Amino acid sequence: MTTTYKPLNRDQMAWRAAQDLQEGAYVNLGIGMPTRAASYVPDGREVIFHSENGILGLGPKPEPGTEDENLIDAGKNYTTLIKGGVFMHHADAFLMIRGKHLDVSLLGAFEVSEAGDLANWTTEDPSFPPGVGGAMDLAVGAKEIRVIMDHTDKNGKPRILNKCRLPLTAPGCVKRIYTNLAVIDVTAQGLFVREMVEGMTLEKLQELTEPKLQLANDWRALTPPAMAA
Amino acid sequence: MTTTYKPLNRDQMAWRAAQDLQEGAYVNLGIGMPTRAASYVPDGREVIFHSENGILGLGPKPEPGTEDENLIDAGKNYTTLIKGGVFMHHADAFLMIRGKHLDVSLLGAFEVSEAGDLANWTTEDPSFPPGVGGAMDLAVGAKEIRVIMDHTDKNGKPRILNKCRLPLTAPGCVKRIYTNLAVIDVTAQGLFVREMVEGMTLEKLQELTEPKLQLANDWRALTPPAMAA
Amino acid sequence: MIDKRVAGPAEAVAGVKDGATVLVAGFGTVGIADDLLEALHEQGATNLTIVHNNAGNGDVGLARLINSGRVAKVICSYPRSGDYSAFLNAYRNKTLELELVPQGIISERMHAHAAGLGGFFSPVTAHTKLAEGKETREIDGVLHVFEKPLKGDVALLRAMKADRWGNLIYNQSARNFNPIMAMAADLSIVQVDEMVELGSMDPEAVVTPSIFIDRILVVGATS
Amino acid sequence: MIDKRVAGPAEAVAGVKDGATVLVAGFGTVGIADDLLEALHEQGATNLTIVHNNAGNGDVGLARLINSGRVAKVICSYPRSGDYSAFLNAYRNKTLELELVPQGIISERMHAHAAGLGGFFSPVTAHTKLAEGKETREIDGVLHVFEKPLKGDVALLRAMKADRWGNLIYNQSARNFNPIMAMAADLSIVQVDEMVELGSMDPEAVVTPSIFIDRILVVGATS
Repeated sequence: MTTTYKPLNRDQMAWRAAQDLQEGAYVNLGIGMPTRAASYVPDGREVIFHSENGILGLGPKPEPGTEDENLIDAGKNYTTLIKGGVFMHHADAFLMIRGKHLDVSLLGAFEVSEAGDLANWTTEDPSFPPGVGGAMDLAVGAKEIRVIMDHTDKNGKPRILNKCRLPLTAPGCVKRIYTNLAVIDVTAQGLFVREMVEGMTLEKLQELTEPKLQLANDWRALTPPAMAA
Repeated sequence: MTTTYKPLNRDQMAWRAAQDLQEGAYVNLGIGMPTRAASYVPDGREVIFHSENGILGLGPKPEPGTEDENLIDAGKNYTTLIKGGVFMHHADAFLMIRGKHLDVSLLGAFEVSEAGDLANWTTEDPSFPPGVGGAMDLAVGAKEIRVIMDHTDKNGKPRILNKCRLPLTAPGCVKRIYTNLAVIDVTAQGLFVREMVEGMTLEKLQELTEPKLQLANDWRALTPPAMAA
Repeated sequence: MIDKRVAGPAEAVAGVKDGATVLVAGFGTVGIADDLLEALHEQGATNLTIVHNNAGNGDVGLARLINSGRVAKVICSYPRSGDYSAFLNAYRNKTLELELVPQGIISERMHAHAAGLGGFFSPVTAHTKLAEGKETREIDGVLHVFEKPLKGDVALLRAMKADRWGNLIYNQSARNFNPIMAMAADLSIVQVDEMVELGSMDPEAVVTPSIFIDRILVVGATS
Repeated sequence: MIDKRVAGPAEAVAGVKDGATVLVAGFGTVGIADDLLEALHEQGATNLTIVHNNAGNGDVGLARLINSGRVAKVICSYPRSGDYSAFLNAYRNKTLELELVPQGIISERMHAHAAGLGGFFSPVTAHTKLAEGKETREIDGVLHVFEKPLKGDVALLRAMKADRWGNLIYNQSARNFNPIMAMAADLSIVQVDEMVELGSMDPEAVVTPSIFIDRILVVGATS
């Protein structure tokens, strides 16, 4: 029997992660796909986004022509400030991160282990200098760390592993993983599949995942709205 | 031969200490006599006074009737803010102190030793709880610590000692001592008398001082203007 | 819509537990959340550890909590300020423990907790009685003392203005310990004189960003 | 009368010594003192250690200093930002040393120096390669890494407005590392767009108090 399923595209993954951001939550979004989640917070929910470079209350991208050269986000893209937003210096921005003041940090990753170890800062390419940015601060800091990443690498190999192969960003920090195939919780009892895309089976998902997966009793289908890829 | 001299009163002592505060200096004045020095900065000199409770740019006492209940100094007296003055929180106020950002801290003292050890926080009266306030922070923090105190205690016993008898605030921190009789510098070569009140002799001053005093080659008379006691 | 305002004093301090560490902002009588302290008295939590620069004044606020036997320990820099008879009686009767900490070290220990640090070395108190029993280390030729982070279960704060998110600005020297205590407690409760519209504060001039504030009690300009 | 303004770029950076540690504020291309970096290039100091979040962009400012062989070491969190070819060439040629430090730890190490501390323990980097060779300690069940204070001989800063004492305010996210670097250097030099009268800034809203600033170079709003 052939399993037929359709992986989420990047906007659908961002949409799914955004649904879990609660009213009143203070959230840091990592550079790249996590940043897209800001666009998909359900209407009417106030979620306050934090940026490492000293902004609390990030708004949407500015309209073309209205960019302010002194207002950029951690990805160094132009951004805006919403009402109630404030500026602070770098040490205070990281005090917020490291001191467990943020409710959620949503990060990209290369690999996550069964124990919630996170590897997202270096692929150890010897021809380039390493860069860590705020990755390690974010990984130890927020009250809850969630990861958003493709379920497998470009060769189809698992990125959810028994142990990370790449150097760690921080051990045991990840609580939830959003992939293009599933939503998986990291618990002391192991990895629990909370949601899978339609057509996916636990058996097929397990083939794409190194550590043992368990299906949550109340698992459900992962069915985001259709979105242009 | 009887030595005839007249000790300075408290305002004259404050006046003398104020003469050494240079244009542009950032200065913390301890509670009590040191605070009086602010009134005697020579006209035209801009000296910026710091208060532990989060003020940089303390002004003079408010005119009666203009007091603001939210504007007090470290001694909990009403104060004012001069143009250019700013407010900060307690941790930043003490960052300024402890991080050697202040040029001068002018403190009261019970005792100072030959090595510049300072005792100014407790008399060890067992019937009262101890209090330290910002004394220890100030004693280690400023670029230069100066002390203003009566030369002897109320029984005429020296307060400049070989070793402090009271518990230390900080070791080896005091660089200059203003007393009602003299101005004395603490150096690696010992205590040097820079100024003495008129009629004072080194011999008489030595009788009132425990460690050995040396007279600076360029010593001069300590002659503040007349002031009501 | 986020709105951190509470209905009244009782709701403001609801849930403070016996044995809690309570950060009480203020210096002298300035910048103290008098109404929250009174509400805490009504609320009934006992066996409290209080972190404050001083140790109460007269028979109101912190002094009243002490007089009612609700304070087990005071962490402060200078108990002898104003009319501190409430503290003095309890201290002499040995019903209350005093931990004396230099004023700047209280602040920095709270900063350390706020910033997620495990402790720091400071030259303050080195070679003095207040360093007795503490770990020391020579760093660059200077003796340093190890200081642990100081965390509040609750902070009782006073600000001039808030918006519904909890962004705060203060009134002159009434700022004092408020911003640092706001950052250092699990539950930060602020008494404010005035509410303003979200977006009406200058985003460059907000002193305490809303992330540090959990509950707002509006007391009005008459307080 | 205190007036920290200097006559021009050369005077602004006069006296920076070979081997100096230079704190360079800015994040991406925002909040960087371009004119002071150019002036430092003219001034000629070499064998510099640069503390900056990134590692230069294009062939201006920090990148130009690197291309001219004047930088011995870069302490940064993320060299790979923008056109970092200047850094990359020097890195590959091994003419420049890299000390990689997490972004928040760079900031906090400067805060520690600014606050007169001897170092602190932080959970960041524990159990990772970046903790190799560093002292660690378990505190409350969590492994911490000891971090040393980070001090600049010089800081090169960029602000929006200054008064003659050196009180500063910034422009939105151009604030970034500027206030913390201003506090962490022996000699803090700021490039500002605009001078304002003493007393015209809101004393509640000044971000960098004048005590941290030594020299002001006014560049004008065109910069």
